[in-house]
Amino acid sequence: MYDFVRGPLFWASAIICIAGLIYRSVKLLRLTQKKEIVLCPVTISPKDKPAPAISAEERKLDRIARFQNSVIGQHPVMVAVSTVFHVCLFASPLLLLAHNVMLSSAIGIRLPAIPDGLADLMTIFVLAGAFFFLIRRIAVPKVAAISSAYDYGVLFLTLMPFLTGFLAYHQLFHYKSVLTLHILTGDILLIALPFTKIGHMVFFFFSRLHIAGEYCLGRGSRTWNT
Amino acid sequence: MVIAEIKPLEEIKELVKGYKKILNTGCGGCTSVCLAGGQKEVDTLNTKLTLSFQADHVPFEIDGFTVERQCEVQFITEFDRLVKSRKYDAILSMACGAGVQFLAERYPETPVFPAVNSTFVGVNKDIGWYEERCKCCGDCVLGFTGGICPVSMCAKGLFNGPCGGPQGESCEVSKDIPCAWVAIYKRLKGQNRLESIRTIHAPRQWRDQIQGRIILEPYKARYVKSE
Amino acid sequence: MTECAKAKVDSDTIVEILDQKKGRMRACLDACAACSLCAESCLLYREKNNDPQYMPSYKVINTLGRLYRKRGRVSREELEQMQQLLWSNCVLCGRCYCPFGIDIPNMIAFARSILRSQGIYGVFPHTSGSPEAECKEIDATGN
Amino acid sequence: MKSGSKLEQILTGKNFAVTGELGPPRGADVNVIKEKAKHLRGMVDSVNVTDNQTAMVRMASWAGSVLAIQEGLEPNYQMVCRDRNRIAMQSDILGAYALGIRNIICLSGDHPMFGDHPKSKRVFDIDSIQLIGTVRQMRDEGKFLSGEAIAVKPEMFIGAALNPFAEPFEFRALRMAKKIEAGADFFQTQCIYNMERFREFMKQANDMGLTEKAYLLAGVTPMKSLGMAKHMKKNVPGIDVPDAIIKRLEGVDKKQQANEGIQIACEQIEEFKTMKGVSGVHLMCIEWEHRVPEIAERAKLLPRPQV
Repeated sequence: MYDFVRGPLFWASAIICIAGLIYRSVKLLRLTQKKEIVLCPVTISPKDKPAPAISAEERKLDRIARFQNSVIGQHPVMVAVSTVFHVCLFASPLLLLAHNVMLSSAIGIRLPAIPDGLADLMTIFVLAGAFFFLIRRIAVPKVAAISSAYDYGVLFLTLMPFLTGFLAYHQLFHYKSVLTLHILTGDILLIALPFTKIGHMVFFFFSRLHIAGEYCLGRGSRTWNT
Repeated sequence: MVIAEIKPLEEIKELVKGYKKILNTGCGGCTSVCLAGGQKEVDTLNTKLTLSFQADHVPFEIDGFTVERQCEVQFITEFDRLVKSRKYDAILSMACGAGVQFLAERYPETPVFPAVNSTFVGVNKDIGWYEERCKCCGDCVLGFTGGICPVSMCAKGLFNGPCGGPQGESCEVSKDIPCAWVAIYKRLKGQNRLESIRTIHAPRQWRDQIQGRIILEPYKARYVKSE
Repeated sequence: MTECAKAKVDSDTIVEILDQKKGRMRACLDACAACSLCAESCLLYREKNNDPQYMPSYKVINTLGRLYRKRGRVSREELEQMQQLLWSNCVLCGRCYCPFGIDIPNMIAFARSILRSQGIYGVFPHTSGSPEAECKEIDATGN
Repeated sequence: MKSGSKLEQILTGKNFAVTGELGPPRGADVNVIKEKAKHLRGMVDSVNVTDNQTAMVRMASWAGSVLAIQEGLEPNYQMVCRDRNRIAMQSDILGAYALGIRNIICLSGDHPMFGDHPKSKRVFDIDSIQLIGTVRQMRDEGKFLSGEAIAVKPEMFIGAALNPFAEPFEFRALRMAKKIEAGADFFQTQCIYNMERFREFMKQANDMGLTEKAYLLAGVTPMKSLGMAKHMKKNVPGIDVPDAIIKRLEGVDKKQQANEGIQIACEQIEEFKTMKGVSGVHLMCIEWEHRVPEIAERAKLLPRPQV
């Protein structure tokens, strides 16, 4: 079992994951098209006085007001927790020394590794974040109103490899079983990544950066086909 | 929809100067859609005003509340409870001129100030780009002008254009504005309907000279005073 | 509209319309993490005392989301519940915020068009919903 | 006779008419008009008195017209639609007639944006074609636009403007037809430099029979200098200056440019005299009134017929 989840299943799920993410990205690209940004003069009349320059003070006020009323200003805890959660979610498995040693021996490439202590801390952050999300789902009415079993399932799916990884690292319970479970749940997460709502990772970068709209963070150079 | 533009902060400050407790009202209709007076703009403006008066060491308190539309009684009554309980010195409205006046009419004892300039009836060309298309003149001529409005698109509002001024296909006032009548001519020619501008269109009976009022036919019995 | 026609739901037409924008709408629905950060951007959510039924994601998940999930096989009653969410609970001001950039207003508009295909129209306080009903009401006032 | 004005008599008498231009001053100084009139008297049959040209505030055109009469000139009272509504316009027409004005030219007017009050509210209650129709209705039917009767009808000879060089070219003759249908008796064209296009336009107008229904005076503005030619080509709306004119001015010494400009104008006038459908010329010598006698002389337009 251990060898299977570590060997063939891992490679299969890794390939499925990467292929799935590429598939999602291509699909989004094909669902959208390049948007031609038409340039137009700001003032129509040559005799229109140019708008009075906005003072540095007002610009500053504007920045503060925008910030305070943005999602960061309005939900600082939520934004902070999810940022840390997402960073750790990616960084800890990718940069974990043990993972990289295995990767290196298998295909000869490796990413820079971080100290185990830091990875452990990151894992704790992920678990804490997941716990925060769970409590939020249960206790905050607006979140509870839109939470389905699927949402809990995905949260569980995301959490499991980290929980088992944490247990394995600290050698709690039966090491080999926990490790097998860790790899198995990791493989399942990899497979699930492109095909569940975790795929929002692709959508986020695509939509917020490229699709024109009020909240677009990039140039907004694309638009949906219809 | 009605396109509006938020007034400069200094002007709004000047309007509400001296009033200590203010309600800023947003509109979920047109001004929301054109990013001028929706809930987000209410929040942002309130923050700016608060910080700005704070810096001036002027006591100032402002609440924000946004309703569906300020041009309908059933929605502006939403403000009643707030206005009654909080006893505001003044009200700011981020709706178009119609909404501002409707609020002022509902709360005649409270000064109501506009926070946006209603500019025109237009279209959403692209995100953050609006263009005028209608002057609400009350007597639509689009039928004979190929769907291009000479009242709002021609700088002179001519009914028997084009004048002698077009520079190429641009209006005489700016090369950045297409001549409406050149466009009308081209469209009608393409539709084989040039006849409709070969005839003289008589001076029109302007309907936008006094306050407009429309009562739909089925409702006439309900509202119209019998002579 | 007769009672008989009213009781029927034409699922084939719903599916046909759903398929027209399937790629885009599914991508958007799938991307929703149900995080609820869209809530406060809705003026109605705040106006109605933070009632979750006014939250943009709630409105989409329970209308368009449900239509896709059930592949158009919904009952008349369900459509009427959606009518509430899509018209009474949304003014389509187009200002919903989504951290993932999901275009919620577009999805609401699309869901509205699906309901219209089933003869379900906007609900206005002074009418019972459909233009036919409005006509009837006007007739009833003696015009 | 519709109004019996000198211009009308000359045109109906099949004489080649010459009109000039007299812009009222940006001030109340009568001497400016007297000075300009001195050069124009006897050289032209009537003068256009412009109505706040290029949307710059100037002395009222009816007042300028009356001053022109006092100086022995017949005015073509210009009226634009930009600044007055139909009430003011009809009232001014009555006033102008009462003061002895017999020719009126109905124009849209330059947009306020070009003038010294770019943000003033534009009126354009009625447009130029509707104004032509209004004057015709007042004269022929003795009725105001409202349909109510006028006690003494203002009998005006009605003029209109014509720009054969503006887009859409194919529509320009049709627009002339519309103005004739509305009641235009004579036309003055925009300054002509592109003779080829003008010939083309005249052919169209002749073929449509328009020149039999109204008189057409060809607009001529002699170039004062190469700079003026370049400026007009680049900046003045609705004016078509072909490169050939620029080249010809470039070809002569700077001091000779004015002379060359007048030469070009004279050649044009010679052609207009024989061109089918052209009944005269409209000389627009903007702020160059003192050269009008010379131009009239060299173009063999003198002496003017007495009526």
